[in-house]
Amino acid sequence: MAEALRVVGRPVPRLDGFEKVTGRARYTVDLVVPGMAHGAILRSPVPRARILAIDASRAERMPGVVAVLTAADLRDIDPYYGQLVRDRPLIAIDEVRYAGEPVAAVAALDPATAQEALERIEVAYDELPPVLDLDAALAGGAPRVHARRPAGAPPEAEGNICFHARVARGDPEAALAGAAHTFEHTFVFPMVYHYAMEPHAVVAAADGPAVTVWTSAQHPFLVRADLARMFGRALEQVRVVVPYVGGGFGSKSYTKLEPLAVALARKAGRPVRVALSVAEACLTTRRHAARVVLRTGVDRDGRLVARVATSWLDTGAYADNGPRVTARAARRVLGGYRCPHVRSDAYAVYTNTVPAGSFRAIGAPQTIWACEVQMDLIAQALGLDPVEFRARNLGRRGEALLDGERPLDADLEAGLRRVAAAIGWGHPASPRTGRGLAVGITDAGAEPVASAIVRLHADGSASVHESSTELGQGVRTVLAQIAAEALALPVERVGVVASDTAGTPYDRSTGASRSTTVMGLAVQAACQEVRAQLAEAAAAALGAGAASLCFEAGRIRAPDGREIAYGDAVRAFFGGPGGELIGRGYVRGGGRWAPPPLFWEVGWGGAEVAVDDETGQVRVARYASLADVGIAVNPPLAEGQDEGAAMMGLGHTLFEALRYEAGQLQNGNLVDYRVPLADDLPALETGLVEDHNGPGAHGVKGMGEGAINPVAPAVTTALARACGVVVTELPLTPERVWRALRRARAQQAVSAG
Amino acid sequence: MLRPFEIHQPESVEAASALVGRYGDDAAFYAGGTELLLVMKEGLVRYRHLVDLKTIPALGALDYDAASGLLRIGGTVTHRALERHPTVRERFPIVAEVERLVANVRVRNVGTIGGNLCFAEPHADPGTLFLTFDAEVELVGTRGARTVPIGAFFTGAYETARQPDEVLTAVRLREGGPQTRWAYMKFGIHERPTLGVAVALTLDAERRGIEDVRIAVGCVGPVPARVPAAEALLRGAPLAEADGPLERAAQVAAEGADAVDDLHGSAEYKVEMVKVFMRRAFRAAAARFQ
Amino acid sequence: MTEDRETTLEVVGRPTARVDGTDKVTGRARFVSDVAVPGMLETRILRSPLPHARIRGIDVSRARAVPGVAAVLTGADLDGLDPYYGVAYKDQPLLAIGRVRYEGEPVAAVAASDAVAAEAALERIEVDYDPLPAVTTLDEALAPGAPLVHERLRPAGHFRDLRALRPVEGTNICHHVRRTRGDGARGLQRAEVVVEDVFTFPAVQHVSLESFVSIARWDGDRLTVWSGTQHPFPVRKELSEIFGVPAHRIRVIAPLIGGAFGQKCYAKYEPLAAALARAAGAPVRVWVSVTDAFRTLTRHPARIHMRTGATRDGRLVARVVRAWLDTGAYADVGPRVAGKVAYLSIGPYRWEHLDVEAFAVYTHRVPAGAFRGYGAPQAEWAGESQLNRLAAELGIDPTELRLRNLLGQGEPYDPTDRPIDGDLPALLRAAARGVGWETPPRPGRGRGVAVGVKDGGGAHSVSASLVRLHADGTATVHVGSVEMGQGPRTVMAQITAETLGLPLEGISVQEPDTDLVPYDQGSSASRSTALAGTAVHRAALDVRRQLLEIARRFFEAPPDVVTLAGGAARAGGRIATYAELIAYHFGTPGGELIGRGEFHSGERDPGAPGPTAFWELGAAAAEVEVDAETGAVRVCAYASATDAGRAINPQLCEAQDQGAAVQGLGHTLFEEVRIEGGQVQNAGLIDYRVPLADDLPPTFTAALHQDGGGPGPFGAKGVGEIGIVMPAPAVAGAVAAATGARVRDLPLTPERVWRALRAADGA
Amino acid sequence: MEAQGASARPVVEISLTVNGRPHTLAVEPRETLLDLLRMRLGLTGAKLSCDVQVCGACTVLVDGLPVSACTYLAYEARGRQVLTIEGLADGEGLHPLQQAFIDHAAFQCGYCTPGMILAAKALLDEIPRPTTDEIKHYLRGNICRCTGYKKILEAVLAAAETMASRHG
Repeated sequence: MAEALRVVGRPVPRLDGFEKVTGRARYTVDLVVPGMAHGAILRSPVPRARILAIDASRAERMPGVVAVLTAADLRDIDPYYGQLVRDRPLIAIDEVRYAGEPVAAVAALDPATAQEALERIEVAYDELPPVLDLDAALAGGAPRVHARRPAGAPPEAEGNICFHARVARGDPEAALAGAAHTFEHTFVFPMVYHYAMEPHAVVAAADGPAVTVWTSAQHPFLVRADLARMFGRALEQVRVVVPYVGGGFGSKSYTKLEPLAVALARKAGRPVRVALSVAEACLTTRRHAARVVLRTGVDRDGRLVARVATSWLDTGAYADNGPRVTARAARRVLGGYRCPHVRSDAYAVYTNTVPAGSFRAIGAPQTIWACEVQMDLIAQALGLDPVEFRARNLGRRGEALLDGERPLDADLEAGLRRVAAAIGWGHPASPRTGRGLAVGITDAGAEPVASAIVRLHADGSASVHESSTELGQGVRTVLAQIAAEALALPVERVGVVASDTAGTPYDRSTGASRSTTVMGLAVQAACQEVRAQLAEAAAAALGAGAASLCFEAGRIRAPDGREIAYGDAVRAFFGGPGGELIGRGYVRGGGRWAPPPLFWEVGWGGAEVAVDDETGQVRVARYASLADVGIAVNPPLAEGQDEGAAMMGLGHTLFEALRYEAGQLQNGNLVDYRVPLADDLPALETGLVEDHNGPGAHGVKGMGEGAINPVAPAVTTALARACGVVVTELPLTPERVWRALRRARAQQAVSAG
Repeated sequence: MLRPFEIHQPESVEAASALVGRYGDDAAFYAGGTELLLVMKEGLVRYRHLVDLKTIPALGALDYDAASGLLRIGGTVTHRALERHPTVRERFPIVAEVERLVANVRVRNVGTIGGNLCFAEPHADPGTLFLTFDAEVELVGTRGARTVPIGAFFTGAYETARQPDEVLTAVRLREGGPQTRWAYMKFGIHERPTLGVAVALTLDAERRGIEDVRIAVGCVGPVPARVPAAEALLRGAPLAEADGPLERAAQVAAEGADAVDDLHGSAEYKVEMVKVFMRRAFRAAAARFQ
Repeated sequence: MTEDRETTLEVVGRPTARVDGTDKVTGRARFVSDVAVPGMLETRILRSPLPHARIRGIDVSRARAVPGVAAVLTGADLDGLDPYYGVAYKDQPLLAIGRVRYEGEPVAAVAASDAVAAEAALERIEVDYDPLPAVTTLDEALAPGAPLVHERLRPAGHFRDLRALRPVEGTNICHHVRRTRGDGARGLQRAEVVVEDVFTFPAVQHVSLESFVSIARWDGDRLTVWSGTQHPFPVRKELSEIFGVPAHRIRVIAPLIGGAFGQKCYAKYEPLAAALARAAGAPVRVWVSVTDAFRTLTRHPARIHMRTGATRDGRLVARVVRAWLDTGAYADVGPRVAGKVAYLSIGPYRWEHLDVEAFAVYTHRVPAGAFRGYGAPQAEWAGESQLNRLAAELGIDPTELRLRNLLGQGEPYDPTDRPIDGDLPALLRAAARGVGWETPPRPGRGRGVAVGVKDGGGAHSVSASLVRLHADGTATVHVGSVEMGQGPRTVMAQITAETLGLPLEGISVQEPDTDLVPYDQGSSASRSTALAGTAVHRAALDVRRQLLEIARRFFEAPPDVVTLAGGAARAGGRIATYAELIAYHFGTPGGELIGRGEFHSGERDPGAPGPTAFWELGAAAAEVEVDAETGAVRVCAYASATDAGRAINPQLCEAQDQGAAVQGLGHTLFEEVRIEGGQVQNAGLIDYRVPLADDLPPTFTAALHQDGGGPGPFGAKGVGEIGIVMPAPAVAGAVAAATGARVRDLPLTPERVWRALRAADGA
Repeated sequence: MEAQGASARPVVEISLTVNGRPHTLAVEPRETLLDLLRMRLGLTGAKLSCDVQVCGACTVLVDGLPVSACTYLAYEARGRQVLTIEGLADGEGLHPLQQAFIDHAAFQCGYCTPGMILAAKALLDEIPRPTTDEIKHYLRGNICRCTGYKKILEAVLAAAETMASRHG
């Protein structure tokens, strides 16, 4: 049923717009707390070593130094944290596991003193042989990154395997043996860095039983839970405030810098600000590098019959969100395709490198890239059009691809054909150019637990209290729209209060494209509770039945035409100048949310690329992106999410890779780590599929991650069509493409000779 | 994080030179600071005294002498000033063109030509271009003034012929004649270029034969350098039949390139790219005669 | 309230340590003056040197040129906003517009990078005044043909009780109230004994050690204000109306406050701070010195003409009162103070005939406004003093005289209002016992008593609260009560702990912040514990209901077998912690239960008519020694008794009462803001004397009476104001008993007492 | 000129104008303009990100020219006019670029936005009607990690149009 929507679906200007264009928007890095000292972190220069001794006495004696924190200060707390596996100490204890790991921290009256004090801390290391990549980590007799089993480690963890996920169905080995055609390919995906422009920053105060942190965190309530557990506090004693966040993309998921900042503030006895540099943020978290081996069997009709996938994800020195990323990867490598016999194993592997965690569409870009490039290779080998080959195998709407999974809620084939048309698929391309397509689905949404409070004030304006983090995705604007729609108020009369565990109620997290959908429902429910009270208040004031009232633009009308403004109704109810109506909304698991995932986030992409044969340089001339969003609550914001995701995808497709040598990160800075720039922008077209198929308010689905997935495979396959060479390792740097071209030419020469 | 230092504001080159002479290793000249401050922030170098050269008015001059065709660029002239200066744009268009592509507009607004040359960061553009002008660098120190050909100025990565107390007061370029065209090509995907190739091509009066050619290659190795052997292969060749010599010259240039493996790519790749871009730059210069 | 119930209380009624205690003894407590907002500018205010003048012009050009100055604001720069504020009349401009109406009125304000620059700029502002005749006393203001302080009045329409404002056209009277019962004049005629006095009450100042602090920051069209205000939500409303910004875009935060006592009721410097911040394009802080607080607000000085008639045997018959309250240049809550004086000057006694009229009068003096118990100290200074005199005239012990006439529990104070809800005779007896009333005083000493009554809770009251039970079974209370020392955070935590069966340590109370706590009318009129506390109690009960429902599902047990205590639910020998129940309910170890509670006056049942939510009742007795040669009065013993209904935290209730009593000794013995010719003579603590440690009477007791008769949670009522009412009449009565000298003007300075002694001797 | 501060660190007294307001301050030579703006003047619009002059988040205009305040000594601003994002709007009236960024949803997290807008202002001051390629070239020095740039280009083009039409 099509609802008559007044606010949802409109290009409402962002609520944070004025502040953000005038420089008044405050981020954690902008905060000043009275009495605040400045923190600095001493980091390990080596990838693996035993810490023999730390002498901080010279630093402690420096004028202006307030505190020096080392592992010796952690004896009365639980210093370890981590999602699932609690393996990461807030500061290295006895051993360092990657170059850049915090070893000590200083709080001083000014940043320069803190920095200088670091140089006066002497650490004696006994270097140990590190394991620096997947091969080294998986080799027999490899040193173990974690010699002792960390708390929460799953039973299958062994050696450097931190986590193992498996998805299985049918008898894939037998099916492969019986398949008409079998294919095996290996794909390699690099370590990439989020480069959220605001590096991690925390201001922590812990000079009494109460702990307050202002932090650039995506998940304030999960941070709160970790801090409470680690420092032995009750949840009510821990306050996590999240100002505007200067980009997240997963880099600020879960707990990062907060425990260190709290420990330092506790030692210092005063608030401490710890704001990382970009170079340090590079040493804090990254995306999992991956190696994916795919064996796929196809029958005579070009239908997938079996797939055996093995994915290794380099999770670095600590698990962080690696287990969840790995579980996601195990599923995503299967793509949106129907396949009767599958087995997918994914392993998170410890190495002595920067820990890897969440990054936009966790586990998906790595595996969807592998899956989709292989689909093209198979089509090519079978002489089939890649669109037709995919269409033959894509799951249909309503079809569950795996047992116990939510049936597909989108028309994958229709979207594929739409992006194909958008980039002129089937029409001749210019010389040295080629086109490619890809489709990716991800199981989005994380755990559906959220709550919201909505307050209708005595002047008829309303505030929404909820704890989604405004990372730039526009969540406050979108939730204000949902609230305005539900309350029948102009959106200008609705404000959204910034996340603060002290005043905004529980939300599990901001990630996995969940906020619009899950929190949107909580907000809508809270509005309905307000509206019911408002109806009663107005009914009493107007002397009409509550059910007969009509709500519009902040006024309530009785059947006889008499009206009352919301504010007047509120004041009449309380009989005074003030008062407010309060509504609550909860979302919890079960019910509509089963079976998982909450919804399917689907993204399609089509690319046209040109390649310079001599240099190997790839230029993406056109890119068409399409996302399945249910309904775009705010179309320009939805497009903006897609454009941003697509361009970010171009980064890991063309340039981005963290480079290690001898255990040292070589390019942890913006001079040497290249992200997409303004002049990399192709002719970019984004489309939104809106068929109200989502579980959220008005049929909305989450979005913002799906568009990153198809970029690499679409560009890679376009490149293949432009020059005949398939590159199975990212990024597609000029040199890598040039080498592939040279290899291809050499093979041609051999075969020609 | 910059460590504490003092800043000195001399009013003459002599005073500046004397200050650095006095403080020795504790002092450095400070011009644009765009490179210096970065390495100071990282703690890679530490100076307790910075001697500001921009307080010396003479160093900011940009003079063109029409009679001699000589452009004298003061050491503290910014990239942006060069990019936008009407005389430079008219008489030395290649300089403005190259400057436009240096880093980003903010760096160009602050960074100086003297600072750029003296810092001798290998992945820089102006030095490579100036090699094809046979530019000369004026140095003034406590022991007097001297002029160094730019070819002798760069001695290694971050190393030059300048003595610690010597101020680069100016770089001098001579205008090309009506028969000379320049092209500069840079390549790479990172903030700093992977490679830069400059070509100055002088044709004979009929514009049929290559009277002279000067080619410089930068970024791939520690210092930008001319490739005389390659130039020699081209010199005197008819333009219409330059493909063969160009190919050989590119090969020679590539063989002579002192390329290193780094984040920008392997030496092998860079050597190949020297060939590609020498060809392209030469053709671009030639195309400018049309 | 039965004994049984009492013994089952775990947290309520216990002298729990203050939840802000550790912070306050370690210096960690963050007061509003400790708030620093990045980029915050400092401000200085140029004040009028004249009590009444026309502003011909202001030249700020030299001030604007001072380096570091970001904004210079005058009344001429307030375009685009409604620059007047006020809770009764919108009569007070942020900065004088065209006219100044009292010495000390803000005329211009400067925001600059630091205070030095702001001061320098202030000195460079030139104001051209055209002095006008001023009315600086009640007599001048009430004289026929007196210059009018305000020609036109605009009612604020804010509160219901202030909607019916009754100014007297063409005079300086901005409001008057008359209440009658029977026939006052005839009642007096019929009385066997009539006493007549004129009492005066001085202007006194609150002297909060932390003076007014307001910080304002604009983020686009959103305004955040940190202020030491007792009324975050009414301030929000005022700002909303001044700046034309809806409520949801205004955030008012009230950190810990270093003393308020009514001074920080309603908007004070918040509008000016916000206007300066807007003009400067940067956050600003207005931090007024303690000295300039004297040029901001005082208690209403009053003159009360009172006649009381009684029978010879001590039965009160009639009282006729005419009271004039000097509300200064701006009304503030003056009309309401006049109403209180009219209502309370009769005292809690049985009368046949009453005729009471009170006037709020504008003068060209510092505005007078709210101050602890406002109206009651003035009214009852007169009423109780007159009873003491009457007792002397009749030769009846003043305690006995009162006992013969006091209203008993359940008797109506006024036929339309809530009946008296406490045992006044018991309070009076307790107070008298406290100074050894039953035995005669030592020679040279005298004793006096007084009874106090005050309608508590505010005329129309609204409070809302949210209680959030977190996933680990700890809770946060959201309520707008402001912590200015009286202890609401502790009390609200106790109410919640009691209701939810949680230890007090597991509960925190959110700082008042209009973004983070729901609506609360404000922390005044002793309303927080009883009324905001009711909202908190209901919110906690709402959580409790949800917990019981989840527990019922969890245990698959009928609801009546589930009990909640000690952070866990129990049913039939099974136990589940709240944390387990929440995890069970949400399907993950996260989530929270949110409880909602509200209180508003309109909900009260028709059986309890009238606006009074509860009666604040007290009595006190004093014993004094007077130095006949100097007139110096020494209070040797002071005993106070207060009805707390149910003391949620007895220690805090006692502390409230003691603090009020000592504060009352201030206006009794020393305090008076002296204004001569419109000029404040003694602004600042060198010349204005407040009670000091050695002023504490050697015998000093405060007794709490608890019979659970309050409307608040567990039978609580508000306390904290009534204690300030009794010192003046009790001490003055004691002075008269000791010396025979009756003083009708406060404070009882040595000179004044000396003069009275001389007059008594002469008489 | 040079003095020893209380901390025994060298300081230099400078006068500069920030957003039209004169200031005289003693600065350490090591202080960057970004430190001065953010820590001394509380102007936090300019942001620290890459700290190596690549990202442009700290862009401010000095005498009309964009510089990276993170690597520009406060000392260098002596005697100069500094414009930060806080000084761009005329009171409550937004600059056309600011309005265009709102209208075109040309930002998400907003961290690059102050620098991006000031860079765009410098561009439009220099080239009032730039082509898309000129915008791309000029803004190559300002990274946005959220939007993918497309809406930023649209906003700058739209602002150029508005400004041109205003100036007739």
